[in-house]
Amino acid sequence: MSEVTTNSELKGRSMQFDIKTAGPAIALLVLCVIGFLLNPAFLSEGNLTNLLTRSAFIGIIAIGATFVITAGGIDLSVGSMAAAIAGVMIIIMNSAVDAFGTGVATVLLGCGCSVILGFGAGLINGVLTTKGKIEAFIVTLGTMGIYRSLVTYFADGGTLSLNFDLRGTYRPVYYDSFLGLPIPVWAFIIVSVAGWFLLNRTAFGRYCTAIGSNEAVAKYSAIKVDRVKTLTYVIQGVCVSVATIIYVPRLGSASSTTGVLWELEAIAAVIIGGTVLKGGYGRIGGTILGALILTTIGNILNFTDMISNYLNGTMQGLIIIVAVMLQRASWGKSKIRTT
Amino acid sequence: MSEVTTNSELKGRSMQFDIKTAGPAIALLVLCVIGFLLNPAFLSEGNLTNLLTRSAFIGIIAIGATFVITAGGIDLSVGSMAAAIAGVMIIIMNSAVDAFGTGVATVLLGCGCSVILGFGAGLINGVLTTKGKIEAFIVTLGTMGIYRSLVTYFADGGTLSLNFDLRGTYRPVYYDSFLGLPIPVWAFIIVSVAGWFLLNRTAFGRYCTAIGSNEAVAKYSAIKVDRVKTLTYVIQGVCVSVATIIYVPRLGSASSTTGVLWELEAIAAVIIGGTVLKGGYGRIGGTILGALILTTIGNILNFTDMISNYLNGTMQGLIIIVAVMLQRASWGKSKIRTT
Amino acid sequence: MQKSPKKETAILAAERVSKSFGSVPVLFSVSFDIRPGEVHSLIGENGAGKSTLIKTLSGFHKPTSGRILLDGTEVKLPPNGEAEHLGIVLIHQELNLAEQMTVEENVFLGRELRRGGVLSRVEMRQKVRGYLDAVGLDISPASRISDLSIAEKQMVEIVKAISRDARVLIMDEPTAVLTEAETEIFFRQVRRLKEQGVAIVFVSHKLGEVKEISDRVTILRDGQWIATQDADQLTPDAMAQMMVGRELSDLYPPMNEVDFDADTILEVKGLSGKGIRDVSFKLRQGEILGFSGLIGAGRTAVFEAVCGLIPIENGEVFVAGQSANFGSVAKARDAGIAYLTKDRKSKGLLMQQRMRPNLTLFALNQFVKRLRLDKAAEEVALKRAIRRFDIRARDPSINVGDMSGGNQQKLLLAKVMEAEPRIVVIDEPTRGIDVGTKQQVYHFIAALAAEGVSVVVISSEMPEIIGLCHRVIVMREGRVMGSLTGDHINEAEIVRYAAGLKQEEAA
Amino acid sequence: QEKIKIGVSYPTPTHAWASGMNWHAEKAEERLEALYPDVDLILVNSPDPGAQASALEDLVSVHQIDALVVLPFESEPLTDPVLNVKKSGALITVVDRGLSQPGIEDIYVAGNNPELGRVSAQYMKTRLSEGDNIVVLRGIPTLIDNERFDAFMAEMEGSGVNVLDHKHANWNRDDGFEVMQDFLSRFPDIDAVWAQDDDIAIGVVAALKQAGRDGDGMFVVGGAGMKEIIKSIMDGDELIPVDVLYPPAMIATAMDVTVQAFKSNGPVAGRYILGATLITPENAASFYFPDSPF
Ligand SMILES: Nc1ncnc2c1ncn2[C@@H]1O[C@H](COP(=O)(O)OP(=O)(O)OP(=O)(O)O)[C@@H](O)[C@H]1O
Ligand SMILES: Nc1ncnc2c1ncn2[C@@H]1O[C@H](COP(=O)(O)OP(=O)(O)OP(=O)(O)O)[C@@H](O)[C@H]1O
Ligand SMILES: [Mg+2]
Ligand SMILES: [Mg+2]
Repeated sequence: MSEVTTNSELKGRSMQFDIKTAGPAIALLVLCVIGFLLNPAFLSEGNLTNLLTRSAFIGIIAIGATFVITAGGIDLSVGSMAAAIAGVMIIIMNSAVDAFGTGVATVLLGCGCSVILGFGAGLINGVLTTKGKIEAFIVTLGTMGIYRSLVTYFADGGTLSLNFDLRGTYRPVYYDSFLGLPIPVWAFIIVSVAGWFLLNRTAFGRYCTAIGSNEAVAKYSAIKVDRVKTLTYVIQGVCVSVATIIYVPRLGSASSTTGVLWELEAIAAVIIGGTVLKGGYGRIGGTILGALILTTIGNILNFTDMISNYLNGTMQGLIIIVAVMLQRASWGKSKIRTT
Repeated sequence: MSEVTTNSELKGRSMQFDIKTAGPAIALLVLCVIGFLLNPAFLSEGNLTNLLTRSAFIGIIAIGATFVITAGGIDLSVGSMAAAIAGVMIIIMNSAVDAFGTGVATVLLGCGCSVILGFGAGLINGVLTTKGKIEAFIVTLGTMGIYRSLVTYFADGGTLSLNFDLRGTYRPVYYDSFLGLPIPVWAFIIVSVAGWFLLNRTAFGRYCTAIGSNEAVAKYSAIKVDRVKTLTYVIQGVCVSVATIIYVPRLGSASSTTGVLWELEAIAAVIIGGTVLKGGYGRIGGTILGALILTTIGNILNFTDMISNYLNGTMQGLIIIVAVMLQRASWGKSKIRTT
Repeated sequence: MQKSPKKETAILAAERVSKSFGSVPVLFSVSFDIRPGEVHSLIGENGAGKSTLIKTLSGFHKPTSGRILLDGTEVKLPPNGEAEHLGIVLIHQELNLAEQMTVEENVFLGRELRRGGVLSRVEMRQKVRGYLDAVGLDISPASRISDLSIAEKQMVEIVKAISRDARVLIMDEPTAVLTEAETEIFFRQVRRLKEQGVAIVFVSHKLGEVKEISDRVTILRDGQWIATQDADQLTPDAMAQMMVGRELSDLYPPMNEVDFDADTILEVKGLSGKGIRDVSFKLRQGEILGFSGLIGAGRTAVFEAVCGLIPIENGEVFVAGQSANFGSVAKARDAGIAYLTKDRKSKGLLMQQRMRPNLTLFALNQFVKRLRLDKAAEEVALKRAIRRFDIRARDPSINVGDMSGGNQQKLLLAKVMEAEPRIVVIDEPTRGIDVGTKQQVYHFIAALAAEGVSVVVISSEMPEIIGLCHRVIVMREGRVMGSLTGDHINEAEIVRYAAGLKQEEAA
Repeated sequence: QEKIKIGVSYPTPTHAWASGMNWHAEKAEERLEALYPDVDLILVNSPDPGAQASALEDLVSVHQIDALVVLPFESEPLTDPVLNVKKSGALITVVDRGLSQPGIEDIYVAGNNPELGRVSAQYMKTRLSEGDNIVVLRGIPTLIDNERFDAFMAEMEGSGVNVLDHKHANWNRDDGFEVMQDFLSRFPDIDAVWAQDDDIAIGVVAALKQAGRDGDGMFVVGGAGMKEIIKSIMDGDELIPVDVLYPPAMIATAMDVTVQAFKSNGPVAGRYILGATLITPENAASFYFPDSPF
């Protein structure tokens, strides 16, 4: 008998899970239908590819943010961090041209530096939060300002541009495809799978959830809370650096306007996806959908001139709220308590 | 005996309380000393008055934010809300000139509308959060976009300007003084005292703290959780409208750049002041100091040309982090747990 | 007779351990030891220092002075539960589970099974299912903790503890919210572990259980070691006496009969909702009505529905003849009904706040004078409550979370009584309360009833129900199985109803 | 018959100058679409360079435009995206900010940023003498700001006028007000202010009036040609005696020229550089458009 009960309960669980996942998925589907109705070209291969490629930046960053938020933290610095990493990367690559030429070696050097910078920036956020015992909000608000102004400083107020020949070498990373999918989409897929695996299939993922759920419990379970929290910020940093690596070849430059408001977009993607802002419950799958939803909204608004351009923000805001509302409604009573 | 214990312990408490309050106060003091050393004109009466007057906007908004955050919420829409209210207020006053002339009546009408709008905007945020069961972060991120784009729409992308003669009538509200203090400073003082009283001396304040500490306990304690949470957003909205009422006469205009990033500044002021971002512990006094600290940092940076302009953001970020770090250190072990 | 602790046979021992929090001393030179294959119980009044002692023994607190010996050698235990690696496992008095995570995740938290860095989820789930079956808990390993009732959570804690390969298993009041049936299952597991040579420390205020399961018993009073004796030389009465330091008269007050024509003050008709099906009953003025049943029988749910905490799907509630399907707790409170939750940590008290705001939170509107909170009146109320309920906090300004469990419970009782209800529903009234105070609480309840207040007692402690209540309603799986009065209130009857062996014809 | 589709992409107006540009763009769209029924102009604005790149992609993939009029957010990041549009075969008109690679655009229409700085400095020199003090309020740190500022400083060099300090006021009235307040607290003697932009100038004037330091021949030079400023120049305001033109209507010029590329039988490709005229009370009337939002 117990067998039977357990089985049916497991089924109940997984069905419930499906409904939860369905929330953002349905929202995305509705958006796609609207897009198609507005303009059939929305579903053209070219547009879908553009859409996916564009989601890659925010998506990859948001996957990092899922870890931070699941563990009860927040990172406001990601947008500026991306700008600063892009800037430094460009400076390094440009100055490496003399030594290494304009070939793949220089690009790889740039990418390597990007990862190191992302790692370091994440580490700084993490250590200030855990060892410095300062609220993550304040730490990352501070580093947000710092990175933003550093990139302005490096660019002397203007724009840092990649050496023209290097751009040719690097360009395919954004613009080329592999097996029919653009490379940024592959990067997004790989980061997603890795993130999903890390959050759902490793002890580390469970520790993130436990810390976000109840830090005292996590501590009493002999989890190294500070280390795990710091690591979430490091993961976030590395995600930012990966996003930057595929961002730089797109525009070949960085300036103080690079990545403005990405932090809010990333956090919004995470929460639209169903992760709880106060921590303790994270969903990578939802985050991916969240990123797609946000990009699709922007895409659809470019598709129609029915609405005054000035009201784009209004539409965006309304759609986000409605999408989340629909989604929460379908969770019904089994919704996660955030207290 | 129990009498004695209680008394001596109360003393211990209040001393501890002093240390907590001291954190932001010391940070502010240090900043002032730095300002004076950089340029003695920093302590001139004119500059101090400017500084206080300038803090009034962020300060008044941050007092509202203290309620929202203490009750476990967050409001990202305040900056855009201020811009939208300012815009609508100007439109209303301009069009009321025909009917009511350019006298005090029209200004009062504008102020009345401002309060109604603030109230309504707060109510919308509150109801969507509580009844709509959407995370406050998403709701207010959505309304932030909506209000911002509405003001752009009303201003047609440009600037809404107050009727020239009305500006003359309204001007004193920003520029005049009463008993030696500019009117915005008086507004700040009044809102502060009212906020302090409400948070520390009324049942409502207690309810906010209880909800932020543990929503389930609050519910089981017969607190109307949804109503109290909604009210915190309404208070926030009214604070924004008061800030707007003293903002408009300053330059007599509103545009889509009005109030950009005020939300982050307000939240930063609240947290620098010692309020806990996850709720359950709020300090109006700290918030006031937090607002003063933020304004002082900006002011000091305008007082020196030692640092490249481009690095203002870096200095700002560093100072905020260091200020909070110092403050947390002096809390020592008696720090509030946020788990 | 007192045995001197034999160090050579003890796995873990405390030697002359003292502990102070700041300047407040809590333990005074206490010695305590645990041997393999024995159950050593630790008893004492609320605030005596039991929890503090065992936290010191498992590394969560550092002793201020004295030594901890592991296998006869002095050790400094690592903090934060890392002593688990040494085989010392502690179940905290306050539930220590991550609410948003599943049972399986919680049971293995911090020591997940993995293969090549990947979680072996299937294996873990199977193991957890095995443990759950062993303790007879019918929930899925994939259930979220937040969806469980508090008793189920306690069972999960127990599962978590027995799943660890402990040499020393220390349990702080694991049975406080368990019914006798569940306690029996739990004891079976304890005996099994004991046979495997695990050393077990058991803290409880249920002295009957202590007598049943223990080999040795140590008694603490006011942070001082009083005695360590073999359990078979002690009776519950003797234990109580040593704990309290005086002779205890009758635990239960004499029962006043309810006026037979007393008014019906609360009537519930055909109530249905989540976890409750067609529940009807009446409560008269001045009556003490007991609710009995197994874990998850729906007793709590009935009164949460009555008080507006969970939605009513069907049925009606009448208070003093008036229809009263309350939509909110505030309305219920204003109508004179107060509900005292058994989940004091997550629903009862604000753990990060001090006593005063907690005490007055439920009835805060009574402390408002001309829009302001009357702090002086609050202070008076606190003094009164401390006296009335004998709340002992050595440092009255500490956060409630740092008070001893029993004293938290007393504060919670005081909090609910501040509203001066006409009907008070007490869920597990003596959860974690020592015998001495229990007696006070029982007399308090009887006195309330004598004043004409109607009291509903939901309890898992059968003697409490039998000794205190005028009438008992037994529930099972969300239904009322029957109602017992007078001489019919006895253990055998209650168990028959609770187990579903007997059901009253629906009236 | 297939319509001629022309995409017009520019940054979302977030300050008055840009809103003026937006106004002129919309006016031009109305006018041109009425004039040529077979021309469809599609106006898109974007809040940041990334979004603008996305918008360009969408114009190609969805609307299949025949020509693009683009005012790039920034030159560098948009060079590649515009190049991609060019590769789709569209005619490219670049407005105001040049791309970082030559030869992509067919038509170039722009104001003259260095000239704006230079003209402002020349005027300053006519009013000030050696030993006089000025302060500078700059815009948002960008290439444009640098070009204006560098040209200004180069022109001022050797004049003996002291530039006390320069801070970014982000082309924003509030920042202009606060930065000027602090300059006034800091420097007891300021003879003139270069605000570079009319929005900043408005904030500066408010601060001067508040501090009561708006007399004694003190003056402020802004830039762009906001209608309120031009009005006050016409009225002979002492505080803002002149303005330097940087016309938002250049987008309309660009749209006209682009449409002509399809309609005219004369050649239109080439570079159109508009002057940075000094607006004085004498010529102000010809730059005054009371209906424009700017
Ligand atoms: N972290 C702490 N800070 C300050 N005082 C504390 C702390 N922890 C416990 N105490 C105090 O130590 C005393 C003993 O508490 P302890 O929890 O050990 O009692 P107990 O015997 O377990 O009681 P109960 O049966 O009620 O659980 C109490 O007065 C309590 O207030
Ligand atoms: N059959 C059921 N289906 C769904 N939910 C149920 C069911 N039975 C109980 N519950 C829920 O599980 C919880 C446990 O029920 P409740 O707390 O009322 O039982 P109890 O008799 O008080 O037992 P316990 O002592 O275990 O708390 C309640 O929140 C109730 O809503
Ligand atoms: Mg205890
Ligand atoms: Mg058109």
